[in-house]
Amino acid sequence: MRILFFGRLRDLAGSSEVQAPDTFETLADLRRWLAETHAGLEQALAQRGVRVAIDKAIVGNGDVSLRSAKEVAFMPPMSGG
Amino acid sequence: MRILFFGRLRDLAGSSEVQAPDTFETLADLRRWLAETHAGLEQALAQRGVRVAIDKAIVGNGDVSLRSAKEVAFMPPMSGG
Amino acid sequence: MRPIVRVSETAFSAEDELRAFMRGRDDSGACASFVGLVRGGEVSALELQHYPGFTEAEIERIASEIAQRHSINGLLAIHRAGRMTPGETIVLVAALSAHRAAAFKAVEELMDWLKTDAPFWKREWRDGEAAWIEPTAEDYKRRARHDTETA
Amino acid sequence: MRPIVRVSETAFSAEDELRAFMRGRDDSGACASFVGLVRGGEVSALELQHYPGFTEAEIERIASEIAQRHSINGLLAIHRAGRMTPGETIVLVAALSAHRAAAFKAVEELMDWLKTDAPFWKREWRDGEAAWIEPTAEDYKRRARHDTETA
Repeated sequence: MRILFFGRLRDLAGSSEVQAPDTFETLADLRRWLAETHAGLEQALAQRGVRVAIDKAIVGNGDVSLRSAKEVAFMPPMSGG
Repeated sequence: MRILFFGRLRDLAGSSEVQAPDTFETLADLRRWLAETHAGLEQALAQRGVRVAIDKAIVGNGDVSLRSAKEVAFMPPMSGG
Repeated sequence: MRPIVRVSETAFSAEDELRAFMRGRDDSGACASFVGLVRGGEVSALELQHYPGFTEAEIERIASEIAQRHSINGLLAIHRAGRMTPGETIVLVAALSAHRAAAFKAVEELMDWLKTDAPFWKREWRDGEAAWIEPTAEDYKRRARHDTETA
Repeated sequence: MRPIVRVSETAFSAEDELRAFMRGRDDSGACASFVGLVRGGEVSALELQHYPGFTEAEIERIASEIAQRHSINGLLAIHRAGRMTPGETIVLVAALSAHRAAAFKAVEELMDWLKTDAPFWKREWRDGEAAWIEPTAEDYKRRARHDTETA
């Protein structure tokens, strides 16, 4: 599964995209894995205003299934153009 | 002195420009001369909304001196662009 | 800032004019513009008469007022005269400013004035018949809303 | 009417795009447009990140709503991404309509949305220091005024 980062999160992750195992059941599982593999990203991902899109569709605040997800994007507040 | 016509007045005058004698003292004199030389123009020139410019400056409703005037323009209501 | 004003008896390219107008203007982040085209349909042709010298001076006078009112860094108005057919460009207005709201306002106000009060005399051909046109009631209403000074 | 939306990683010519957009469109007498340029001064460069596929889809969704609301016959939005320096074009928005008021409204509303809520992440360089940018309070106020639906 592709994990994408934008803006400040990209700087913290150290890259625009990482490859994650396809075995995570839920978004919470993925967050735990990211916290382990990318120091400093855990807090930033939990900040107010960070939105998540699964396969290019924005998802809500609660935990969400990642079954059959191919792409998860973490987006800090959008700045506009 | 050059006399210029625009829009509907140009059609009625039969041309965009006529040459008038330089001897008229006032606008009223010019209007009388135009009425004699251009049948059908007298009424049209007196219609509401027709404005007059002397040497490219709009003049009021009353009679006006034509001394040293080089160009008199008769303008029907402007249509905009 | 002196507005750039031109009345053109021949066709002009709105895009070429816009390119020249914006070149090197990185003092202004915003360029709003408007292009008017002769619409197709019932009207087969239109003719605009202008009063050379007088028409340009009147447009420049109003454009200067508008530019000052809205802190505009550059204001361009090119208007066609003569006979035009559908698809031809009648008018281009463009405004440069630091802020887009000001640029939009300037273009809209100058367009409203041009469409109702600019010294042009317009004739349209429909079904081979020519008729002189006067401003519409809607045009006057828009003008009143902007409270634009007029000649 | 489906809006034309593009995010370009490289420089584009607003005038060439506008020319192509207006060609043959004598169904619409009015074309309002806006060009945003990178301003010179304190900012030496800016970078816009976008999310390919997602960003275009979001712009197209909002553009479609706006086009429908204002009876727009054609709506164009081209936005730069990547690194830009002063004088470069960031954005072009253009709207074709039978009436100029509708065309102006559509361009203004789409610009307001693009400047505040479009999925871009912006970084500016001042004095060699880069900083991420968020929307200004003024941007949010303008948006509220138009009552534009947002994502």
